[in-house]
Amino acid sequence: MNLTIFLLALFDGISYAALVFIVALGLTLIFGVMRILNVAHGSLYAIGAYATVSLTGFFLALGFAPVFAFPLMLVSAVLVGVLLGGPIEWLLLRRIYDKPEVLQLLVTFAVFMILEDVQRLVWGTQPYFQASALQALGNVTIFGVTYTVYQLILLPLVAIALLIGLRFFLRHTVIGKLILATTEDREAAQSIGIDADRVFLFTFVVGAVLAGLGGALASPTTSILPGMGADMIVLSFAVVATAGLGQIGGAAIAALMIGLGRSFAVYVWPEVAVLVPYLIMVLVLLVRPEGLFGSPVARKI
Amino acid sequence: ADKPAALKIGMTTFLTGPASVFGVPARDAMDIFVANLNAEGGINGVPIEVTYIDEGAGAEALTSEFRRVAQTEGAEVMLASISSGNCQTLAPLAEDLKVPNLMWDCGTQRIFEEHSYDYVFRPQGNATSEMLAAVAYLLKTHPDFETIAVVNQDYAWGRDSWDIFHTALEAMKPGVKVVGEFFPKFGAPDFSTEISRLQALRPDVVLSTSWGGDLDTFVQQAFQRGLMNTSTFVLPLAESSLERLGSSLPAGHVVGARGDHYFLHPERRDDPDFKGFMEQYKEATGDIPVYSVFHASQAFAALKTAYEKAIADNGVDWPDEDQLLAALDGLEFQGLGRTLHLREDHQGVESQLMGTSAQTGEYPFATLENIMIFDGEGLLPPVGETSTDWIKGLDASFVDGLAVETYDN
Amino acid sequence: MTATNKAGTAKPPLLETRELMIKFGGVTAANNVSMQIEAGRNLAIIGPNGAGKTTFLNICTGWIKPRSGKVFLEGEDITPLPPRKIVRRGVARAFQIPQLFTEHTALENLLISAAAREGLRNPLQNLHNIRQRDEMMHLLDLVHCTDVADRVVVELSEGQRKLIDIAVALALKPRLLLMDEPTSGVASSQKHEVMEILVGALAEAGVTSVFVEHDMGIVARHADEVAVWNAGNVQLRGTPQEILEHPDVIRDVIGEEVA
Amino acid sequence: MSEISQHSTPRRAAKSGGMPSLRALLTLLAVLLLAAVPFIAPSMQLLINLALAKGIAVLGVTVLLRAGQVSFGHALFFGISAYAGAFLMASLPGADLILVLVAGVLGAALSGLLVGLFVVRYRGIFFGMLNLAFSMIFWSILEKFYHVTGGADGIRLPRPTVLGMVLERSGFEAVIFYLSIALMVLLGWLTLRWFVSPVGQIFQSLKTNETRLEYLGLSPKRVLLSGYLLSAVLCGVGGSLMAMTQGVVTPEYVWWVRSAEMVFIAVLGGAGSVRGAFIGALIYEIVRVYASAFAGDIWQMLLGGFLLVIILFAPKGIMGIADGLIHRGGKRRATTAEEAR
Amino acid sequence: MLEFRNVTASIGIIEILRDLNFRIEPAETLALIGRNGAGKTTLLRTVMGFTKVRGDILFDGKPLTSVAPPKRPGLGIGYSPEDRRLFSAFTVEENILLPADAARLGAAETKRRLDKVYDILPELKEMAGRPAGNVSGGQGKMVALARALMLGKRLVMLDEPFQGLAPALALRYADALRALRDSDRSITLIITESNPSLLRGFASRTLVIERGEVSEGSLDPERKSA
Ligand SMILES: Nc1ncnc2c1ncn2[C@@H]1O[C@H](COP(=O)(O)OP(=O)(O)OP(=O)(O)O)[C@@H](O)[C@H]1O
Ligand SMILES: Nc1ncnc2c1ncn2[C@@H]1O[C@H](COP(=O)(O)OP(=O)(O)OP(=O)(O)O)[C@@H](O)[C@H]1O
Ligand SMILES: [Mg+2]
Ligand SMILES: [Mg+2]
Repeated sequence: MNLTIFLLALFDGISYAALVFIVALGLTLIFGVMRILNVAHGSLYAIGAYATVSLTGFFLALGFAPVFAFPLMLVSAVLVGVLLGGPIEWLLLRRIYDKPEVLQLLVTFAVFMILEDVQRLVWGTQPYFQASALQALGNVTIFGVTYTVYQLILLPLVAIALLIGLRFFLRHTVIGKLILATTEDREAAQSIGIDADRVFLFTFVVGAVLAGLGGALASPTTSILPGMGADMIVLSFAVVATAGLGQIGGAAIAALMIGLGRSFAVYVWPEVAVLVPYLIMVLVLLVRPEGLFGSPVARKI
Repeated sequence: ADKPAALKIGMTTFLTGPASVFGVPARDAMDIFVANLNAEGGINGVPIEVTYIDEGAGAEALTSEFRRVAQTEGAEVMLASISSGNCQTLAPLAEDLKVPNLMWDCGTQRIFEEHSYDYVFRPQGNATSEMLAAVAYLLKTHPDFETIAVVNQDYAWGRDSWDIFHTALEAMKPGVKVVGEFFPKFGAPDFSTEISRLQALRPDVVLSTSWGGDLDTFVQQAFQRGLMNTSTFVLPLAESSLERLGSSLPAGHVVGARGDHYFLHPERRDDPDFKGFMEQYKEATGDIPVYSVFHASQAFAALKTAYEKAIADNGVDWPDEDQLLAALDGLEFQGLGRTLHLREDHQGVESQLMGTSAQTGEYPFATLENIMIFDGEGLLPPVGETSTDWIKGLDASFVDGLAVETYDN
Repeated sequence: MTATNKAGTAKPPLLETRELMIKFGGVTAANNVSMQIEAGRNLAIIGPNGAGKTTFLNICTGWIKPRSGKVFLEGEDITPLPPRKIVRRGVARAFQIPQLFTEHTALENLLISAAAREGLRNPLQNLHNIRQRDEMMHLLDLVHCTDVADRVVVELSEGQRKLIDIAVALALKPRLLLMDEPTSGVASSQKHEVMEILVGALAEAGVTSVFVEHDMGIVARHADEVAVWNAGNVQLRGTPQEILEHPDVIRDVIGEEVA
Repeated sequence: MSEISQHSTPRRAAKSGGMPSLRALLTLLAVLLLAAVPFIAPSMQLLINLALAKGIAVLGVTVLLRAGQVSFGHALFFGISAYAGAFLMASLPGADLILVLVAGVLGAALSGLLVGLFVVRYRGIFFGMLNLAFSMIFWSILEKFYHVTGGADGIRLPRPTVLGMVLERSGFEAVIFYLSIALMVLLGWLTLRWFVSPVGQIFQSLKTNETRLEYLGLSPKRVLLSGYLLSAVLCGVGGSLMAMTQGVVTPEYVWWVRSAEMVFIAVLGGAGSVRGAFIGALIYEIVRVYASAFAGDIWQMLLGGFLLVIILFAPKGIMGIADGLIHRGGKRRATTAEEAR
Repeated sequence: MLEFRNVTASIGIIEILRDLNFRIEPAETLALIGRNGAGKTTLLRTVMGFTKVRGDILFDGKPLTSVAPPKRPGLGIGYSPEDRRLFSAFTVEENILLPADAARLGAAETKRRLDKVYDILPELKEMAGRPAGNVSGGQGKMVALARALMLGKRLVMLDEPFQGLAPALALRYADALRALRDSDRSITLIITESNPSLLRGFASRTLVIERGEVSEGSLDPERKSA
């Protein structure tokens, strides 16, 4: 394996990992705080992508410059978070927090099914592709390897910014602390004056925005079509479990392992490329049963 | 038999899931054909009613529904299906239920090579004829290539089509080196890694029999990364993505259509029926039709022609089942493309259209030039022989022996 | 005073620890603890909060492993064993924070305990029909919980749970019963009554007991012997009278009423 | 969702005023009604047969739910059993139905043991995801080794003989149908008995306190493994029946969506309820088939909406609703335990 | 300051407290006693808003039922639950500070109150930096008590605050609480306790809960059966 190939594999792995991380981040956040494995995350991801493509197409047709695609990504992500994430938490999940976790999971599964059809009704079955954001940034050449700026620089930057930002937010701000406290014990949090309902709503919306953002950022490099959410959700699940419950740093590393594992597998042993996420997960959990960064929760006795 | 109030037929198609890129256009087209025919009074005065069954709803729902429509709703003929896996399930079921079944869009060559059926017919070609046409076109237009790599979807079609293509290539041009075989998972959102690898390998030819979003993504990304300037792409199903790919499919790449299916079919485009349908379809859906629409037209034509033939042959008002089956045997019919006929093993003989992409500016997407239409007869193994055995026995002279018409565009 | 069996050889103490050490971060929770617990007695453990009393029970039952030192049960080294194996050797435990099957009823908690003790023979028998049912009802009676026998544990109050937790441990018919603050959370009106019956039952069944306790009234009345814990080690050991009047104990543990 | 299954406990049952006999009567009626389907609604026979096969598999998932564990990969055992049958038929054409069933169940049990030994160390999402991982690995193997497994198209499972007789489709379908009903009754009854047995109750106590389990001298992992094996076997039986009914096995049998569907059905029927598993499967299949038949391309949405309504308004599933109806007018015990079923 | 009017509180569908009527005046210290399972904890949880309530609860004359549960601590109500309920992801000190964070008290005020809490419970200072999940049973009770004192400017509700504390410590805390009450006449205390001796001479009133109903009582053993 020469340097060029190595670099190519490395870049592929990194750009893919960045995208996966951004999507998994929202899922980890929601799971970490609310203990809900949000299957609908996949749909929010897909809708974020669809919305971006539609908005970008619309504005470009009006004659806006292609760089305009970037703010539109943010807009789509926020729209997804507020218009979909908000009501899902507010109208559905809120009613069943005292019910077993599996019911909460299934509520999101049901929402996922509904949103899958909604996507098809709104956007049809034909794939969409909208790469103006990608083209707007052009290519870079590093050690003789040409790669798109968007994938090699922008995506990782966004991922790192989100990683640092969210960690800082949760650990060092008051709201972050209140969120963590609510995570641990909803009723105890209420009894010291934390509005757990608001915390959950806020968390879910942020998580949904991140899902939408993931879709928005993915849209220039993939075609947008029915079913794209289902694949992403399984992958993000694997990242969350590998990382350890609600571990944001862990999610970054898990995403990187999966991204690099996959891209190097294509060179070394293409047959297993599809299996990489699962193999990594099984191996990691074999060694660290609580996930990469998780710690065993000892019961107080 | 007595004339029914309506001729009920059932059609399985993907209304949900990724394959709905084919399934939904086919259903839309079917609705148009049926409406047109019923407006003319139907078949011998009997209007047609179609019940659609969603293949995307999973195997249990599909088989249950297939049975319900065939048995309880009393459908006289079934049209099933798109997915090869579903064909394998439904063909024996149709045989057991004794309901005539037209396999309207499934590609696997195995069906009639491994089993024989009384009730099952395929009004179209199969993977063998489709892949051989691609090989033949490639050899005719790029006789000097030395290396090839493949990027196919990781499921039966991706695997089988490469098997056929590869075997044929080995038989007809033994020196070609396969430098890479990639089977990214079905529905993969991203092909960066495979493309990086291809950039390092620099094959002369890149084959991909992918379709739908997978093909779109692959071509778009390959285009962005400049791969399409260094390798010739052979894309046997790209006709169904032309419109969506827009300017991302540059000139000079090989495009196929699973048959002679092309909205600017050089022999058919001036035909008033053809033109009329194109307009009707455009009006109804806003799109140009893709090959599944042509396949639907062929199945519909086979059905209509068979009924008419059975009625005429037997001088009855309405044929019974045996009369219908007899009419289907060796039937000749014409959908939107060229005339087809059914062989004695019930396999259809369908011409294959291949072309090279060109960006003419006439449409906001690539159209085809240097079009060749291969006659289907030469692309299928003789009745009773399996594709694999037959293709292994072919040699370089095969390509020259094919009947083919060539058109500039 | 070592019990001697017929052959005259010295019988090892029921439970013995040798130089147990454990630290959590900067906190030394067990500091060279060497203890011998003879069969047939009720030993009370008292001491300030955070002295390491619960930790001692945790180590003795294999829940946490000491950094150094060993635990012996009748001379057998049980330090490396997981709790379940120690339990099967006749050691049962009731907890400071009750450990119950919260979605089962109180009675079912006991029946499960009995079934675990008996081994699981007939896989198709109904749990409620096992032979030990009456015995379990009796145990519930012992801890004054007959009236909540059919209540699901999540619905019970803290005090009720503590009592049932003790009954569940008793259902295992242990030789050695370790209890962590058995009466904390039990209403004072019931405390003595419950302890009275419990201690009586233990004596009758020949069960050795060790209980951590903060209520000196209970200690004075029900313990044969008292060990005082401080900063991770046994500071004093003696009869209740000796200990409860000891000035250090009064200062550190019992306190003097200022009023 | 307290799974204490008081209703199946004779002593308590007696308390609730003769309800179990009504319950038993209704169950009997339902079984008889099912048995009559080939005569009164022959067009439903296949559908119901598929639902029954799935119901038996769902029962496996139900077992785990009782211990508070959700597996997103139990389709693995469903698929392994189906493929075991298909391979058996391929290597031994004309094998007997019983043999196919036994081979399938053995395959499921064996793989259940192997996977189980590994996954019982985990709980919650880790447990669920590891099961998913194993099922996806098996799925990939099915797709990759397509020369052996037939890839995405799967392999056919020709009709086995029945006690040496070669049957036509209709005869064979009748045999499979009544076999499915018999297995449903037998396995359902066994599972019910197991739930109320000491072993089953200990298994269910995993859900609430493993520390106490350990301090009763039991190994939580061993306890979980026993239930895991049972659930794998149940999924295996379901898979075998499904494969023989369909006549073909495809990798879709182990696809994660199918695992999710099983959990979905289990909760729909009433999480943890044995009868609920079957009722859920029946209703699920019927709703799905008719939604896809009559609402064309929005059947998923309808199904999702249906599930939402059930969870939000009847979180105890269809069995919860049924119980509510049975109990109406009957005596109520004033505890939430009753509610929680 | 706190008044119950015909209050019936239920959990799920079960009524735990029935038709309670009583009132507590400012600066009163109320001892709540009763057998296990009598409903003491439930009564406190009812004030915090964790049960379903029929009837009126008035706080300073205003209906408390219309205040959402998480808003209640902001009225100056501190609550120390029986089962501690510490946040193990935080240190001991962070646990004590969380209520102030939630109420957005501001740095100066937070500091002032924290100092006051440490005055009352000096043992906590040494443990301030330790993870709250690791402290012993009794230490946990201390942290919970401290947490309740952070916000409890008007009403402090302590559910068995001395449970599991060594007697020496419990005595000292009883003194400290007494001092707190004497120093600030606007604070009302409600304490449930199973050890009456600790409250004797300190509680100004005693309520006995029995089978979900309250009646006036006394901490003296002779008169308890009232
Ligand atoms: N979640 C619940 N569901 C149903 N009943 C409950 C629930 N929680 C408590 N109860 C019942 O309410 C009654 C009062 O309980 P509570 O915890 O208030 O008692 P308590 O007086 O605090 O007792 P203790 O001194 O033991 O703590 C008890 O009979 C208990 O069984
Ligand atoms: N898992 C742990 N991690 C860190 N520190 C611990 C752990 N368990 C106990 N400790 C510390 O060890 C010391 C002894 O704790 P232990 O629970 O044994 O005290 P105790 O004597 O039972 O006190 P109490 O009477 O309050 O229950 C305490 O300071 C406690 O904080
Ligand atoms: Mg302790
Ligand atoms: Mg209480």
